[in-house]
Amino acid sequence: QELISNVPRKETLIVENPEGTIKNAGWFNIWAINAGGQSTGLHQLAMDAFWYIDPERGIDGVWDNSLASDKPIYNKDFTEMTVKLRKGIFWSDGVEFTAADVVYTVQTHLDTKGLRWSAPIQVNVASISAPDPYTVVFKLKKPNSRFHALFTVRWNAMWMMPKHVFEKAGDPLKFAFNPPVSLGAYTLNSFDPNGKWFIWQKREDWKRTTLARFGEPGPKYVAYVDAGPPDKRVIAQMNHQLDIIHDTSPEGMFTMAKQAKFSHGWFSGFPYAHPDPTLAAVIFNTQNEYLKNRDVRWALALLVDIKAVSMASYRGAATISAIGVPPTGTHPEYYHGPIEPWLKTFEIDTGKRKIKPYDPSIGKQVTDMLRPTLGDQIPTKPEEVAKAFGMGWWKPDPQAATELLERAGFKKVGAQWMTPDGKPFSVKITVEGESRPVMTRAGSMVAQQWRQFGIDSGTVVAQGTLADRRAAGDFDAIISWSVETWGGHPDLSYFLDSWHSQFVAPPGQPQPPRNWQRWTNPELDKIIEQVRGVGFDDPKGVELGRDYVKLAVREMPSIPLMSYNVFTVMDDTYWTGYPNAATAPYTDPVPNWANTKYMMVKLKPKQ
Amino acid sequence: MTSLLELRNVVRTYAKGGLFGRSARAVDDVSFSVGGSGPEILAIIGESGSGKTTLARMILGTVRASGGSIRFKDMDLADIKGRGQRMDFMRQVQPIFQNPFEAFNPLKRLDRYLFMTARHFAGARDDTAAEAASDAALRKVGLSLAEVKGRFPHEMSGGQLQRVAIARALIASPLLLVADEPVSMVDASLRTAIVNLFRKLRDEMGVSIIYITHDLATAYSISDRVVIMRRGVVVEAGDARATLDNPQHPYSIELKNAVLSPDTGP
Amino acid sequence: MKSYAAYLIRRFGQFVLVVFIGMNIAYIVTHATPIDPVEQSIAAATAFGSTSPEAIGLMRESLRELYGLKGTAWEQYIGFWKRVVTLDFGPSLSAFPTPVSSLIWRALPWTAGLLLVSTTITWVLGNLLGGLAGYLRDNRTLRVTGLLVMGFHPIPYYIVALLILIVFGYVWPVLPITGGAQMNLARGWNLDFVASVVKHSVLPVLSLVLVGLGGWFMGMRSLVSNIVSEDYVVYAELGGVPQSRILRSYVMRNALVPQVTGLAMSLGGIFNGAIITEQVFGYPGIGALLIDAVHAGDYSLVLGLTSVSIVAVSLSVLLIDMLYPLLDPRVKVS
Amino acid sequence: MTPVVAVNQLRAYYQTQQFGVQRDVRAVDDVSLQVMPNEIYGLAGESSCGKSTLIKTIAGAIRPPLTVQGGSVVFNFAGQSLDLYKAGPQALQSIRWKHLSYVMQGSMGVLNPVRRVRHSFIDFAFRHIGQPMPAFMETVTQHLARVKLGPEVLQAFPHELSGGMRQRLAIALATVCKPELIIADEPTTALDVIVQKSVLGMIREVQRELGSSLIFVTHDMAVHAHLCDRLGVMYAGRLIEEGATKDVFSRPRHPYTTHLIASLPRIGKTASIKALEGAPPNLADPPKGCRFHPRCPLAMDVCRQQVPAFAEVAPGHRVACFAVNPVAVE
Amino acid sequence: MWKILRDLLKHNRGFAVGVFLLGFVVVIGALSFVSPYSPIDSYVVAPDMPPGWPHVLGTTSRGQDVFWLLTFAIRNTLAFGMLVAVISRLLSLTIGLVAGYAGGWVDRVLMSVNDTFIVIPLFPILVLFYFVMRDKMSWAALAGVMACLGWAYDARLIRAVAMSLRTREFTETSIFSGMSMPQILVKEHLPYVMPIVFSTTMNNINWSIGLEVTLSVLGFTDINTPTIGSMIYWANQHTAMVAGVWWWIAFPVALVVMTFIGLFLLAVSMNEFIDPRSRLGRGTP
Ligand SMILES: Nc1ncnc2c1ncn2[C@@H]1O[C@H](COP(=O)(O)OP(=O)(O)OP(=O)(O)O)[C@@H](O)[C@H]1O
Ligand SMILES: Nc1ncnc2c1ncn2[C@@H]1O[C@H](COP(=O)(O)OP(=O)(O)OP(=O)(O)O)[C@@H](O)[C@H]1O
Ligand SMILES: [Mg+2]
Ligand SMILES: [Mg+2]
Repeated sequence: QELISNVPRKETLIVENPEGTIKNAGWFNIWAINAGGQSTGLHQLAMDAFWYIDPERGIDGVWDNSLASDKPIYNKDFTEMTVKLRKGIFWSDGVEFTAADVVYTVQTHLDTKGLRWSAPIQVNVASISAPDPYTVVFKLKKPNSRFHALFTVRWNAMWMMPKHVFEKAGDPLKFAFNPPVSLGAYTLNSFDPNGKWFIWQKREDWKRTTLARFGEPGPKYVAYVDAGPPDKRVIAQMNHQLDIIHDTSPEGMFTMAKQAKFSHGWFSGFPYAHPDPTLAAVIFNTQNEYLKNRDVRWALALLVDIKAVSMASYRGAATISAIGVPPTGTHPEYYHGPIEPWLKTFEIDTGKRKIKPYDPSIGKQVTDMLRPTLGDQIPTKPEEVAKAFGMGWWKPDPQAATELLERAGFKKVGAQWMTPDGKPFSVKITVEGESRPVMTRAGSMVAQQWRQFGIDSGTVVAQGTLADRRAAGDFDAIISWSVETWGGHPDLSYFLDSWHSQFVAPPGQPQPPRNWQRWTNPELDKIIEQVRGVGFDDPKGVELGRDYVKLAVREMPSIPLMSYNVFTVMDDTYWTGYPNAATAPYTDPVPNWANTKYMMVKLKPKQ
Repeated sequence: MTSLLELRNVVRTYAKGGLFGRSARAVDDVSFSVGGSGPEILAIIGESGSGKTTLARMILGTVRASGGSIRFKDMDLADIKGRGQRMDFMRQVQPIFQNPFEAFNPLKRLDRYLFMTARHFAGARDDTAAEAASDAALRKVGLSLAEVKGRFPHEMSGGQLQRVAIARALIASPLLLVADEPVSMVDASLRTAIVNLFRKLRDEMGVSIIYITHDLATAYSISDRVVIMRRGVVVEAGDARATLDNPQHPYSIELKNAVLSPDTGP
Repeated sequence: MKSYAAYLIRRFGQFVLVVFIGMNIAYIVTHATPIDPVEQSIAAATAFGSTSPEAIGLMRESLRELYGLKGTAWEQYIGFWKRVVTLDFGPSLSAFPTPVSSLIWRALPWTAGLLLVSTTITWVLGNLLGGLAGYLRDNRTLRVTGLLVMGFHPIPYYIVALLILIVFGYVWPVLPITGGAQMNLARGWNLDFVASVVKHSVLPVLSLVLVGLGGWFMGMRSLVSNIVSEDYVVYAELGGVPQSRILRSYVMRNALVPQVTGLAMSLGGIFNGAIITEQVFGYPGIGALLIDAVHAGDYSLVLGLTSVSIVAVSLSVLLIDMLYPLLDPRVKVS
Repeated sequence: MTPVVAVNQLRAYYQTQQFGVQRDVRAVDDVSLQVMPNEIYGLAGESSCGKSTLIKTIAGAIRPPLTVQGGSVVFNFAGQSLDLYKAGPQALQSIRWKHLSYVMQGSMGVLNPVRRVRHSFIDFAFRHIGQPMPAFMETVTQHLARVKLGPEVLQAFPHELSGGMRQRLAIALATVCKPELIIADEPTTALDVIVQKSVLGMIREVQRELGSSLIFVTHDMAVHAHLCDRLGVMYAGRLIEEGATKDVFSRPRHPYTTHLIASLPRIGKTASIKALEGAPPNLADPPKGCRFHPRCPLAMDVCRQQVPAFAEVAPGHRVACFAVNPVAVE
Repeated sequence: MWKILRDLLKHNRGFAVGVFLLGFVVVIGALSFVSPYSPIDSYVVAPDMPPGWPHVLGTTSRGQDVFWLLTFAIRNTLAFGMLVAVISRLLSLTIGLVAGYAGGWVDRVLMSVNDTFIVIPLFPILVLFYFVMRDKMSWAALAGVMACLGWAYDARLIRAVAMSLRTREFTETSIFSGMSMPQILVKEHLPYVMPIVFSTTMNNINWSIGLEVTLSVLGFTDINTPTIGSMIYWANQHTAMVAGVWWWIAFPVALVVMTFIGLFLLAVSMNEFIDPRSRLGRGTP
């Protein structure tokens, strides 16, 4: 019996939806917050936005003008943004997409509270107008050189609403949008009312969508399914019932690499995983009495043996980073490489002496450690090592850590470090548990290293409550990512803007996302304010970004560990042409990204 | 001298369920007294379900009377409050139950009950005292501690058990024994022994006994007075010999006629 | 008959009381959680995006209003009961504005079907085997069966489920290992769909039965070994009543009385869902809904699920109490 | 004439083993007796002398810890003889209820509590009567009428019936197949005198009507006097006297029987009756010689050493006492 | 007491096997006190080694020695099960016996509470407790919560027995022997409910271990404390089943099964000891 009824397996791509079961499956109104699923194919296959920035190289460069025919056009002081629209793009019900849809979308968000993008639109937009059917003009309330980011897909962005559908629907908050009218190359075929699967079908008129510029999408059908617990995902793919596993454990990946000859990851060999443009880090709560002190933070950083963390979390398949930028996409070219000379000379004063903590060879050391068991799979060329495993990191230096802690007034009594006021020094690391297994493992290892040094440490599993606790600052340290970037584009404002001290909440109050370290620094504020004044593509932005990196190194508000590596596993049995690091880095394979749509045109059925 | 025990218009109703509280009278307006002129044996005779057990339980204070009063030594049983008073009452009034197999916990050794009674009611302070008291009481019923100690109820026959039960009650040296069909599970020779025992208890130890039975013959032989019940009501009462020799009420007559005599052949 | 009516009224009063207390406990506990559904929504909505902190403040404000979390605790409590008496649990917070009740009704048939079938099979089989094993103590086959049943019982359910999945899904892939029915099959009372549902339920049911059997088995066996020494059983044996009849009508029939109560309770427990089964076999149902609701801080949904469960269990206990006099003629209603 | 049942030198002990320590309770020790067709044989004796045990052994109701140590029980049903402890379970199964039925002591609890009385009759008797169901039910109903029970009791649950009714039901159940031998263990003890009288009358009537034999156990001598043709008296696991009921009552020979008869209470008798001194022996460790000797007013030296033979001292009258018949068991 | 144990050991095969199994498990648990490794540290040995020497039961993918980890895990799990069982037994015994003996309004009040607990769905409440208590949800706290949720059904069973015991004549005998209510409940009625207590204890331990594993698998327990559940949790995190690291799961599971069977055999043979009627049945051919 076929896996899917009435749909030939050969014409179908089966993809894991990491959201699992969608409890409200019949809800496709993506503009209402959290009402239904998103990675069900809805935002990958049915939605479209002005622009896409690819976390990898892109099919035709990193920047893609999707619904817009050109890049955003700002006026001089960044208070007005004009967008030119592509012509000949149609909704799946045959209505043409025009500026009216854009105006409707933005106006609805302006008029309605509680839609997903209502708040940012209301904060920024004074008015919107369409001088002609293919042009829209946004008037902003205040200067914003990054306003287009709202419409630029990194993982998602503000999607366009079909005016002709929503107009008639009444309250946009209560409208299910079922079946969805699609602007992408696929349209909904069927879905499970219990939210286990969604099947999309290639539009007859796929040529009238933005994707047609790159050719015809390969799969006639795309199914997004709930793939179950990790073991089961592996089994499902070994049975060729799941073409793309969103993420599996490192061990699952290794098993697949060993046993399933049709399965492969982003790298063809070790470390397999795709590094997301997301920086996993030990984020300190800098409002914590003891962690306020930079010396203490640095001491804790110098106790971390990144090799052990890499082994514990990813079994060595991690791409490490010493600085506050993920080592992925184009970032090594813009940041890691250029900054390394500075890192090599960077010194910290322990109070007794000055040390140079950076060790440029750590990436290589990781490969040396892995080579005895993994042999040829492990690259030897320095560029390849850097790309896959990262460059240098901070050398563990317990002696320096001791000196730093002592300078901060801490004392070691017996085997236990005491705070200046005589209490045992305790730093617990909050982790997310099963939802982020790899991060949980990294946290356990860091905690173990601190514990072995005499600090009362351990992990606190906050599965389900992590969002609350992270926002409320209810932690000493937390494994998370307050640094996320475009990946393909060097601009850092994606996360950096929200690190401005104006947004830091007082202790106990919920903190807006990103600056979970609650770190304030006048120098940082100055950098951020400068970034706001320069254009998106202005090379000055990169300069300022490097300033931020150096500042963050000196201050160590969070200990950067590595990129968030995702073990996306792809099965070649039915389809070929998946993106990969070596020959086809055209996009990120991780299938919950909206960018997955680019994969569709590259996928070809296997004969 | 006032009576040891005095029942006046005692009623006990049991709810038969139902929305409007229909109830049945298990004991209906019963009055009599015990021990008005020194220790005596009062026999209560009646068919099954005539309320004898209910009456006994009321006298023992384990079931409350729905109406009327029961006074023991001028104290209304309804006024007994607290463990102290209750213990004091129990020391003076002890029960002997119908079914010897049921009278002891089958999972426990028999001597436990003897020792507990000795400790609580006979002032035994240590094991030796308790054993001595138990042995003395057992000997009164023709047993000895050696035979009982360490044995479980199922290792004994009904007659043995019943004698143990009586011995246990005797340890407390009560003034009043309430014996609910104590010999119905016991063989003839033992029956005689127990009945003789009752007589002895009355005559030598000054114990009054309420003797509930179907057995008119033993009632005749030992009791001083008799109460005949039927469906909760006393149908006839009076001096034992006189009443049983010459019953007046039709039911009493029927009862007497039903008694099998060993002298009439098949 | 009158006494039975009085009993019913009293019993029903108790049912109402129990449900009331139970739902209050559930209300208090759900509302004591530190999870804030608004923060959860914001976190989910901004997890991969970049939203300016100012905008977040605005978002928080409007969500609070939208979810109706504005009133005092007392007002919210009163509001809860007002809705409950109209059998409405309000909109789900994590799937706003879909009503909690429609989420529950969508998942319930699956869980209920799966658990009804597996509980029934487990109960029947467990009692049968347990009864036989208790009655025929020296039978070899039964001893071995008992050992097997008892051996499976303590293995953590997750492991059993996963083993079954590996065996029948990978090593010897004969049965579907995921979902409630074949994907994309039209739902309805047609042979294809029903067959597919049955086929998909085999492994989940098997796992539930394997693990659950031991409990009933043990219970029944010990009940039976007590009953065999009752007078009426001994007497029937002396009376030459055939063994099969004794086993059926004397031993099992008497032992069933308490087992039926157990069955009622476990049937009521259906509304708790089978969380791990659903997780391992990707079976749609209440359990996954519950876990998801808890993670999302959706206390409307959690409360809805908990309330349904409380009512269901109380109701089945009530029912069994009402039917008990039929089952055991000795039971007096008063 | 062949006896319906012949018990020969039967020995049955309760063997208890508690963690390795074994104890034998010799509840039936060397008992021989015979019951003739159409005869009511009464078994008397004080409590715990082993009456029930003997009855169980005859009925084949052996369960641990009770074990049969020796002797035989031979039935003669419809010209066929069957040795209870040599026959296989199959053979036993086939005689039960058809030829041999048993009323247990405490027979109030013998009916399945969760099923209607009707079913018990079907389970026990339907096979043997060999009639189609409606006719069978008719037979049962008629039989119930003999014990003065209406057909409605068939539809009742046991707990809905009074003690007397249940006792009568038990008797009806035991007699419905018209067995040659009915064994009844204290079937009237729990009843009040009025009911007891009617039940006894009924038992007698039914027995006469069916022509069955009956072994009837009770410690109530008055009941024996009313019912039995022949009487056996047991003491401490042994039969000590046996004879026609009238003979035993009018001329008891064994000192124990003598005492028993003399001590029976009677209405109109007020004089204090002397009870037997001493206690019944412990059957786990019975006295040597004659088991009655510690309490016997006539005890002699030989009584302490040797066991008296159970021998005929007059036609149909057997006694085991040296004072009556100085022969010992070799 | 010792003599009884010795006799039970000598004469009751089930008891002996049960004692042996449990003894084995307890010894394994006791070995945790001499473990060369800390159970919360990872990467102390080479990962993924199959059973052999020197790592008898192999090593985990986290670089822990399975044997030594298991010693801690079984110790904590056993302690957990016992704690739940003991607390919940105390609750159910007290409430069941008192309600059954006292009757009247005491009974009604207690049983209303009891019914409520029976009817409250366990799992949602447990999960919610986890969220309320968050990192204060140590295994001891979890045990407390589970004990509070696990007594009600058994209390009902016990009450039913206690109610019938109340009407037995021997209860009356006890009263008239001067025993107080606690004495009667403990000395007279308790032995009757002991078989129930024993069998439910076994069920309860099994139930709590099972639930602990379930919660662990879902990540709702303190995964830093090594228990059988958290071992399976971590194994699961490392897809040990499909990665072929079977020893990480098989040995903990085997130990749970042994514990369970040991408890079962003990419960059965203790039953026989408590009930002298069935004891008498022993030893006859
Ligand atoms: N707890 C009770 N609840 C309801 N009715 C009861 C209760 N106890 C006794 N009765 C009823 O009260 C009546 C008298 O019963 P009681 O036990 O006192 O009779 P009895 O004379 O002792 O009978 P027996 O000779 O059988 O012992 C009976 O009809 C009985 O059904
Ligand atoms: N299950 C048993 N285990 C050990 N001893 C027993 C058992 N049953 C009975 N006995 C003992 O066997 C002896 C005979 O008991 P049996 O029941 O035959 O007496 P009985 O004559 O029927 O007495 P009753 O008139 O009281 O019924 C008694 O001493 C008794 O203690
Ligand atoms: Mg009575
Ligand atoms: Mg007997």
